[in-house]
Parts: sequence; C-alpha cells; structure tokens
Amino acid sequence: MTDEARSENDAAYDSDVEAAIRENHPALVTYITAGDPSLEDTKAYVEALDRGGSDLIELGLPFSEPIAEGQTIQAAINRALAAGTTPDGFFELVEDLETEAPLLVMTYYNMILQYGSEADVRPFVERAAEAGLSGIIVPDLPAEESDPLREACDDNGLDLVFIIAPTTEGERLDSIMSQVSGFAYVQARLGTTGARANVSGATHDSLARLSEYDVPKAVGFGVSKGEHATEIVEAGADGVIVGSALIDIISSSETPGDAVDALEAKAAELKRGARRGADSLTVDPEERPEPEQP
Amino acid sequence: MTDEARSENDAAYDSDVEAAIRENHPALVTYITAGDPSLEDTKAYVEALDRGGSDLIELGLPFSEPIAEGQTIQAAINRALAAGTTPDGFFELVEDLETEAPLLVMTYYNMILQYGSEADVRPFVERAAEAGLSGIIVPDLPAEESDPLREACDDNGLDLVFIIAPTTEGERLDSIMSQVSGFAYVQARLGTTGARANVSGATHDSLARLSEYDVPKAVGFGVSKGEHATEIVEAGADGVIVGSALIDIISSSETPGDAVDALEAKAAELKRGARRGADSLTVDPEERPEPEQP
Amino acid sequence: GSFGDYGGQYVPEALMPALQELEDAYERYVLENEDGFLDEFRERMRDFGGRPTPLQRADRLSERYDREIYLKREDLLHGGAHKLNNALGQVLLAKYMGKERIIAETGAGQHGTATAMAAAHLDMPCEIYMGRTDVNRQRPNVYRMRMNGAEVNPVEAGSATLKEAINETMRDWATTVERTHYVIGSVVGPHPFPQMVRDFQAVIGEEIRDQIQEQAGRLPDSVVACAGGGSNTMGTFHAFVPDEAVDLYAVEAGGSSLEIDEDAGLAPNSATLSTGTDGVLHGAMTKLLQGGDGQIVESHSVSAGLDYAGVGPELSHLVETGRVTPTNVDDDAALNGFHRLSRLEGIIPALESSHALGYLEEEHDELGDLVVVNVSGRGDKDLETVLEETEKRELEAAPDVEVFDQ
Amino acid sequence: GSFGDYGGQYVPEALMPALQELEDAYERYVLENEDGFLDEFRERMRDFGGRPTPLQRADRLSERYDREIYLKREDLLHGGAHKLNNALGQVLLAKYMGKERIIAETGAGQHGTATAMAAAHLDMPCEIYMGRTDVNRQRPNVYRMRMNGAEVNPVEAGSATLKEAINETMRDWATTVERTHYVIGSVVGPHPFPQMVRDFQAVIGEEIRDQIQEQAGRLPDSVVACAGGGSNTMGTFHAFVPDEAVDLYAVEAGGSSLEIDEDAGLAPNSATLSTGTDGVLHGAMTKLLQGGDGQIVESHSVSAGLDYAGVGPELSHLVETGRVTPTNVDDDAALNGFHRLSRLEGIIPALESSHALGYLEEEHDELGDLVVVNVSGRGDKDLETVLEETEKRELEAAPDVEVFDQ
Repeated sequence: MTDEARSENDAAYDSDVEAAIRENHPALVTYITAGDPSLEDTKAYVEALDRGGSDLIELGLPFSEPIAEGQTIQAAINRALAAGTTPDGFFELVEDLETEAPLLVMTYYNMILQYGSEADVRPFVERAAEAGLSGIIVPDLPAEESDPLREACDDNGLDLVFIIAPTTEGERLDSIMSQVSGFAYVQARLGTTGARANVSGATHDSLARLSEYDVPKAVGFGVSKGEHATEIVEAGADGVIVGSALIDIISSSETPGDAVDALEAKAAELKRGARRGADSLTVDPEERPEPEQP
Repeated sequence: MTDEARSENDAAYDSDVEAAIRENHPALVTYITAGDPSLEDTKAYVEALDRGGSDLIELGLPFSEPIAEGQTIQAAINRALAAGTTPDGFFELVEDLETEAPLLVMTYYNMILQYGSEADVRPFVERAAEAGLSGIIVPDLPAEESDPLREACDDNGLDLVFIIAPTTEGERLDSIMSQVSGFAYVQARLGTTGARANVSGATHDSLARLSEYDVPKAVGFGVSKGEHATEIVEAGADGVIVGSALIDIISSSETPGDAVDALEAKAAELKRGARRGADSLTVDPEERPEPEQP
Repeated sequence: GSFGDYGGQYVPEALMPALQELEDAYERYVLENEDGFLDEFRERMRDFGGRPTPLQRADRLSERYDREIYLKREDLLHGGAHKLNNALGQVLLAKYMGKERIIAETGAGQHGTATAMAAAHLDMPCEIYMGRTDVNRQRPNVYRMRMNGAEVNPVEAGSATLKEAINETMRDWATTVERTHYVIGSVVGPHPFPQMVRDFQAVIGEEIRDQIQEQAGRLPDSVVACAGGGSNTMGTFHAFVPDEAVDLYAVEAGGSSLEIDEDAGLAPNSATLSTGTDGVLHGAMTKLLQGGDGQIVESHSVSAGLDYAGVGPELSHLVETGRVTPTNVDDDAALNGFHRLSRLEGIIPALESSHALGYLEEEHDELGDLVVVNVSGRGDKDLETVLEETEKRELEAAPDVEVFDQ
Repeated sequence: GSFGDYGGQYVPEALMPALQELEDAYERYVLENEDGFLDEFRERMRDFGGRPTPLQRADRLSERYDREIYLKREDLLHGGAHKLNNALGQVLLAKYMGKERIIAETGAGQHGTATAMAAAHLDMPCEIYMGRTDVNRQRPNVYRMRMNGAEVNPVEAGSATLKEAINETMRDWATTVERTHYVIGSVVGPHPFPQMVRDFQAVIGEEIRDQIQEQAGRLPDSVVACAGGGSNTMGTFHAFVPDEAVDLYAVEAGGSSLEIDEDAGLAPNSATLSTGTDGVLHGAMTKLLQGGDGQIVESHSVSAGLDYAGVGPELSHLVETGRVTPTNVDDDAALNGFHRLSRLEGIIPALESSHALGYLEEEHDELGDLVVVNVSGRGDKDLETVLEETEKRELEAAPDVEVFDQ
C-alpha cells in the first residue's frame, strides 16, 4: 500500500489495517509463508493475491517450532527454512513489494525477541515499520505476555493483532476485545491452522458471542472455499482469513507461473464468496447494522 | 566273574571286589558307559577291557544329569541315552557278560531310587545282585546319605564303594574309611572326571594322608597313560582307575572293531604301567609294606 | 538338613566339606547374626536393594474380582526381581567366609544378573555360567552381567541351556571349592541352600505380614505366589506357614499341557509340585519331573524363570503335608495375566509372576476376601517373548499390536 | 508465573483458559491439598511408585574419590526413573479436574512410558505422540506403552522425532483442550507446568534432605544432578535452594563439542544452561540453544533423555542468580560414568544420570566432603546405545566386549 493511501485512511480509522477491513467489507485476508519455496516466488505470489482481491496480506516469517500451525503451514515453514529464509531477507522482500493491501508479519515470539541479537522486541518492530509492514500477529503471544511488544508497536505505528479463540470467554474476552488493534483474528475452531471441508459450528457461536463488541472481526482457521467465506460473512464476520488453502496451491502447482494464476483465481473466488455473504445480509429483512461497503 | 570264582575269594577277603584289588595288586580298574554307542558294542568293549588286564570293571548306567562328570563322560552318557539305554537293558547286558573281572555299576542316586517305580533303593540293588554285579558306585551319594543304600547292599552281598576326595579330611575321613566296602575310590584331584596330562600333586598328598588306613585304595580322576599308573602305584595306590581315556578311544575309533582292539591295548598299557610302579617299589630300599602279588 | 522326607545333601564327596563349612557359616552369621552379618545384610538390602518394597492395593483387580487384592511389589527391587534378596545375602556371606570368588549359573539370566550386581556391589570377582543358546537369546542380560564386571562363560555342551550351565558350574565348584562360593539361585540344591535361600527371601513374607496388618487391619485369607524353583514362593510363604488360617497357593507353570512325553524326554510344563514324583536332583530329594526310569525330563514354560524340572524340597514337604496348595495355569493364562496387570494396574509383571495373576483370574472364587499376590519381578525382560507368543494366539487380554508392525 | 526473567505463558490464545484452569487446580489441589489430593498422591507414590527411594552410600566411589559419596536411587522408582513422580501427579490432578483424557509426547520414550503407566494405574485413557523415527528405534518403550493400554500415535512429519511429537501434541491439545490434560514431562512449558512439575519432583530432594541427615548427620556440601529439561535436577535441588551452604551442580550433556554449527542448525550438545541464550520455546522464556536469528537448533547427546534444546526456566533463573552451578561433561565422560558405576557399585545407571557420575570423576576435587549424586534412572533402556557407542571408542572404564561378539 502506498504511503499516500495510508495517510488518507488514517483519518477515518485507528490504523490502515482497520481501514483495510472496514473499507473493503467484507474483507479478504490472505496468508502465505515467506520463502516457500523462495523469496522471489513469494514476491510473485503476494502480488497475485493482491490482484485477486486480498484486502490484507499476512506474510509468515518462518520459525523452526511453529506450535500453532497445522501440518500444511508447518511444511511450508520447513521449506522456507530449508531455502535459507532469514528475517533480513524477509524485510527486504517486504520492501520490494508493491501491493494495494497492507502487509502484516505473522511469526513466533522468539523470532521477534532475537532480532538484533538481544532479547528485546524493539529492533524487530522498528525494522518492520521501516520495511513498510502495518502490523504483527504472534500466534504464541497471548495478551497477558504482550505488553512489551504492544508498547513497541504503538511507538512504531504498527497494529498488534490478537487472536480470539473459541475458548476465549468472560473477563479475558472483555479485556482482549478492549485492546484490539487492527482487527480481531477470530479462530474459527479449536485446533491449529489448516484447510477444512466445512465451516465449524464454533464459528457461529464465536461470532454471536463477539457481536456485542464493535471491532472488526476476521475469521480464520479452516477456511478454504468461496462458500465458506459466504457462510462466515453471513454469520456476521467482517472478513475471512485464508492461509492453508493457498499453501496447498503453492505446494501442488507444477510451476511458479501456475501457482501465480491459481492464487489470483483463488483470492478472487474467496472475495466473491465473501461478497455473496454480505449481499445476502443486505437483502435479509431482519434488522442488522448495515455493513459498510467500499 | 563266575559264581565259582566268587565263592573262592570270599574266604580270604570281605568281598570279591576287595579280592580283585588285593589279589591283582597293583590293580587296574576300568570304566565305560553302558550303551555308548549301543549295548551290543559295550559288551564287546567290556570283554576287551577284561582281556586287556582289567581287574575290576565299572559300567556306567547313564543318568541325564551327571553332575560329577567331566565333558568326556557327559558326552558318552548323552550318546547312551540317545541310543535308548535303560536300566533293564543295562541289567540284561550285565547278565550277558562273561568276564574275569568283577563288575560294578556306577550311576547316580536317582536312577537307583526310581528303579521299580517307587522311591526305594531295594529293587535296584536286588536286581543288580541278581544280574551278577559285585558293587555299586554312586558319585552323588556321600556317606551321610548312604544308609538306606548300604543296608540294601549289605543284605544283597554287594559292595558300596565310597569316593575319597582331596577335601575329605579329619573326622569325616576316619568315618568314611571305617565304612569302606570293596575299596576306597581315591579322587586324584578336585574337579570332575576327565583325562589329564599329568598326575596331580594332590594325588600324592591324598595317598600319604590315607597311608595309615589299611584298606585297598584305587586312584581315579585324570588317569590316562601307563606312566600315570606307574606314578600312582609308586605313590602307594593299590590300583588305578581309568575312564575318560577309554571313552575317548570309543568316541574316536572309526569302527567298533578298532575300538575293541584299542581298548584292549590301552588296558594292557595301563596294567603294565601299574606293574612298573609296583616293581619300582619292590626294589626300593626304603621299608614299605610288601604289596601282595598274585 | 531336611524337610520331612525331602532335602538332604546328595552331592559328590568333594563338595561335602564345603557344604559343612557353609552350614557352619550359615548358622553363625545368618541364624546368630555373628559379626553383625544380618544387620549389614538388612542395611544393604534397604539402601542398595530398595527394601522394603511396597504392598499395594490393586484397585481395579479388587473391583474385578470383588475382593480385596493386594500386590507385593518385588518388581521394584533393584535388578527388577526378588532375586537380589538371595544373591546379595550369599555374596555377603561368602565375603564373611573369606571366599575369594563367586560363581553362579543362570538360564534366562535373572539370577546371573542379580549375582553379578551383588558381586559388583561387594567387590567380589564373579563368573557366571550360561548355556551358549541362552547367551544368544538373552543378550541384554549378558550385557548387564558384563557391565557389572562379571565374566560370562558360555557353555557349549548339549542343548547349551540351564542344565548344562548347572553341570558346568558344579564342575567349577568341585574344582575350586576351597576358595569359591557357588551362589545357588533358588531354594534348591543340597542343604543348607534351601533353608538359607529361604531365609534370605523370607523378608518378602515378613514385610507382607506387617504391611497387610497395617493397611487392611488383619492377616490375609489367601497368599498366592508363582513357583518354579520356589525362591519367591518360599520367601512369600515362610512367614505365614504358622498361620493356619492363611491359605497358601503355589502357582506353577502348566505350560501347554500337563502330560509328559516320556519317549521324547519332554514335559511341556514345569508343574513339578502338581504332577511330579519324588527323586533326587541337584543335591536334594524333592519332587521332580522325571520318566519312570529316573531320567529327568526337559520342562517347558513360556516363562524361562519357571522352566525347571525340580522344585525346592521344603515346598515339596509343605505340599505333601497339605500346608501349601499346588496349582498351575497354562501359558495362555499367564500371558493374559501379564496383559491384564499391565493394562489395569500399570504394572508390567514378569512372566513368572503372571502365572500367579493368571490363577487369580481363573480361580479367584476359591480365594478368601483378602488376598495377597506376590509380583516377584518386572516384565521388561519378557517383552519380546510376550510379543512373539501373543502374536501366535488369540488372547482376550492382549492389546492389538498394529502399531508394532509398521 | 515467572522465575526472575524466566518463565511465562507463551502459548496460543486457545490454550490460555486451560492454563488458567490448571493453575487454579494446581493451587487448590497441589498447594492447598484440597480434597486430600496430596495425601492420595503421596500414598500412591509410596504403594504404587515405591517411595521413598533409598539414599545409598557408595562405598567404592567414596574410596575412589576420597570423600563421602551418596547416591539417591531414583532408578528404583516404578518404571525405572524419577519420571513417575511427575506423571502420576499430573494424571491424578487431571482426574481431580474432571478431565477425561491424557496426552503426552515422548522422545526416547521414558516420559511416555511413565505417563502410560500412571494412566493405566488411574484408569485414564491415554495417547502418546512419538516421532516415527523414535518409534522405530525405541521399540521396547513403544511396547511398554501399548502393554499399559496407551495409544501410541506415530508422528510422520519432518525428522519425526521429539520436536515433531511436541508440535503434534500441542495440536491435539489445542483441539481437545476442554476435556484433555497434556502431561508435560519436565519442568518446562508454560506456567504453571515448571512450578507444578518441580513440586511433584521435589520429593527427591526432600527425601535426600532427611536421609542424609539421618545417615551422615548433616546436610551435604554438594548435590549433583544431571540436567536436560531439568525435572530430576529441580526435583533434587528444590529442597536445598534455601540452604546456601549446599552447592548445587547441574551437569548437562556436553555431547561431542560445545560449539554450535549454525549453518547446519545443529548443536552437538545439549548444554543449554552452560552455553544457551535467552529466548522463548514451548511456552516459556528460558535459556535455549538457538541461532542468531532465533531458530532453535537441533541438540545432540548420547543420552536421548538429555537431548533437548531448552531447559526449565527456574533452572535458568537459578543459574543466572548464581545459586546453581552449570557444568557439563561430554559423551565419553558419560559413557565412562555409566561403566564405572555398573562395575564398581552394581548399579547400571541411565545415560542421563551417567553425566552426573562423569562429572564426579572429572571434578570431584571441586566438591565438598559430603556429596549426593542423583541417579535419576536405570540404564537397562540404554544397553544397546552404550554397546554401540562403546565399540566406537576407547573408554577406560568399559569392559571388554568379546563375549558379545560370538
């Protein structure tokens, strides 16, 4: 996203990440692992996802112990590490990228701590901001442990996105929702990342539980098809997050060119699916807060 | 031995076994295992040993757990058992044998106990006497446990031969020597039966220790050559006992006929060796009790 | 030196002085605690061996059999079985006697490893005789003995198993008896071994007696132990022999059948107390598996440690007088017992002990309300055998083995 | 939930409520003995586990090192290592919490077998994740788990070893967290695990403290324990932390070298406390073996049980504050330690524990007059490895192996 676009959005929303969700409602958030199978390929893939209609793109910085990932993303991470992907290489890729969609980095806490060779989160955050990233998602950093990172993010104008799990309830839910920055990453089901055949019933429960909070909600974990996107948006989400289904495309394509085409098509399919969900809400006679349309 | 010969000897000595040692001084006592490799062969071997100059012949009745035997005799026993040797077959063999030398049975106590199917020694002893055996040697029956068998032997006119070990000393030695029947089987060394290259120093010690007792002494365990016999008789023995060296001949001969010839020759060698020992004592200027000559 | 008609000293004359010396040492050190022998023994069994071992209420077995089942946990003793009680006692006694060297025979290797362990602990040179066949199929136990610094002498003769190893050890002892002690591994052999080994093992029953009274408030109705040579059996029973109200069950290995094949010289079982006849083997008058002529037959059990054609003379006597009830269960029942305890209680028992557990399953209605079973050892050593034997059979208590096959 | 700068709860959000629930249960049941939890735990550890384990004076080591050496005999605990203290504690706690299912990961299989054993004992369904590579090379432990009725789930991903098994267990837990308890096997992971596991293991040091005072009349000068994840280490040390005069030595696996090969992502050692840097792994801030970028490197030790790139956060803290001295010995020293204890004391130690014994040999002059070494487990499980590794080397303490080769 260009600096120009960003400053424009700043006025209306707390951050360009929130703006990307709100203004592109229903938003499509896509994820791939940087360096799988190479940083050069990742550049082409990200641009394809951007063209296909992604409103926000999460780029995974690979860590050797991805405890929150399913086997698909774990395998992508292993390929990226085997290809020699480093944080510096990652940031250089980000600097090279020209996308409409804002970019987020998704990585594990130890990668953030070690960057700059001290157990301190600031060098990473500063470098992320400098490279043009808009936010950070850390799957192994719950709200309770996130103060140092959030302060650094705040100081550097980055969003720190929190994940809301099906088990997140009561006081903890209130507390986390009150700290949401960018959007709430709603985990569709218990378990790890990975494409699934159906949308979980837990998704509906979670969105119902979250409906009282006026923050943008994007739902991930298991989303792989346009119909999923439709269903999730119908259930009240502001966006859908897709990752493993895209990794599957990358790992199963015969050439990088095939992958580029397929990724763009998949993003378009998902975005159409999300829009269908939003449309069905619009014609729904029941009273709902009118979702904003770009 | 014929009944006639036996009754003749009874006059001069307590038993025909004692007579066989005393009257044939220095005596040769030979051992083979009955049924190795068949009872028919054993018959021929025993007759060969008799011809070769044996004054007393021990016939082994095989038992499956021969704890006092070295590997040579253990192997002979295994061959005899594999050939199906039974106590009844053994006694029939004894009945068939025509030898100058009296015959002794050497076996383990359980074989004696089980004969006749009750845990009672009498059926065995009665059958042994009936078959023409003159005595019994039981390597696993020390004097302390021998009362039942000795009584049965006494009642049936058989000798029960005791073994005197290098460790048999003091009161036990006195007690056993006072009970000697037939002759004292002097164990030449600690350990088990088996041919050895040399006569043990323990042999000399034992014979010196036993010199005060006026009973016939025959030395076994490790005797394999004429020179051994010479040395043992020189040391004061009334006889030598040879077993494993004969088993070696049987197991290494190509035909039973070869074994017959070699056994007769070996017995003759040993008898000559024993006589040389006796002769050297006769010409020895030192005072010794003059050994009886037949 | 006898138990009724059983026992005695049926050994070569050369060994008799050594047995008298041992008898004398046994009386002085073990029975009279001369030089504090017993104190040292008990202290070492506590600190080195891990005594007392627990008496554990088996919650799920108690529920299953609708009576109170307690397990004596000899599997927790150092080395993994009750064997150390005896091995340490004898090696220590040999030391008090001034012997310079220890020998022992071993079949599956349990007694050999216990002896090697005790000899290492007490700094005594140690040689173990073991049939070559057993050496080859019991590698881990050979390794353990070697690690403990013992020499392992493979015996090549005959079938190269326990019998040949015993014969070879006897030969060594008959040769070196003046400076060597032969550590017999069970309540068998000539006097004083059966009595002495029993005394070293009697701590099992003594502890049970105290523990059950503390935990259940009274003496048990029934005490169950497996029986091969009988050292864990006598060790478990001895303290209860005077308590006439306590029933004692010796569970033997029924193998695959209780019939003897006399022509082949084979008994497909080791149920000596249940089916044997009186005779003399390895130094003692006792019950034996033998043919009519007196030849000892080869016994068989899925459990190598029960696989012996004789049994301790005192057990023969206690069976003869009706104080101990001889029973047996077959290989299948023992294997099921193994799996059942592993799955229900989280204790993998030795295949020997599994016979006692098999009996519990089959005949618990015969037993009283308060039952103690001796778990004489742990079953890690038996895993390969159990897998092999389980695959051959349909066992109700066995887990499926699909994960093993991949 | 932290020890100085170390500890914390660095886990996915989905697990946070479960950790809070666990923390609550830990405080109520473990710290406050609600519903008699601790009483039941201690009783079961006595009757099922075999506690107390002995503290044994090592006569020959004492002579060799010219000081009083005592061995804490955790090798005698049910299952053959200290692991059961923790596994039984957690499975029992899961039961009190109303959980219906137990999961755990295992590398070499020690924690898996302890957990399977505890789950069988307490009648809890149990699944163990284990890398396919480990399944194939640790068959006996797989068998033991299956015998105890646990499911063993082979993990095929990546190198198919401990790391992948941990990831897979985390995935299971993240999916089933509401009804499942994850039994972490060491003083690692997110709070309250490091503290809770330490408390379950602290019985080791508490017993030592009583036993040494009874047997030697005073507290020890030095306490030595091996350290991988650190559960036997913290268990041994915890009771002594307030006794400033007692020096505490954590002996890590020096492997073949202390250098990290960052390009290959390999550390040929597991000396985390000695050489690691601060970072976050598996839920906690602690010392780690990592490259400059923050990727965790693969550790290595001849002892599979020490082979871990992290360490308990409390140990990191105690090392940072100087209370615990981190040391390490290499594979050769550990193997020699294994052979030495086997030969001199008749105890075959786990290769883990052998590191503590290797340290004793190399640095006994650093230690005081009264030394306690924790023998955390027995070495039966390591026999094959030791033979293999011994044959590759010239080890002064190893027996010759000719009898193995025939």
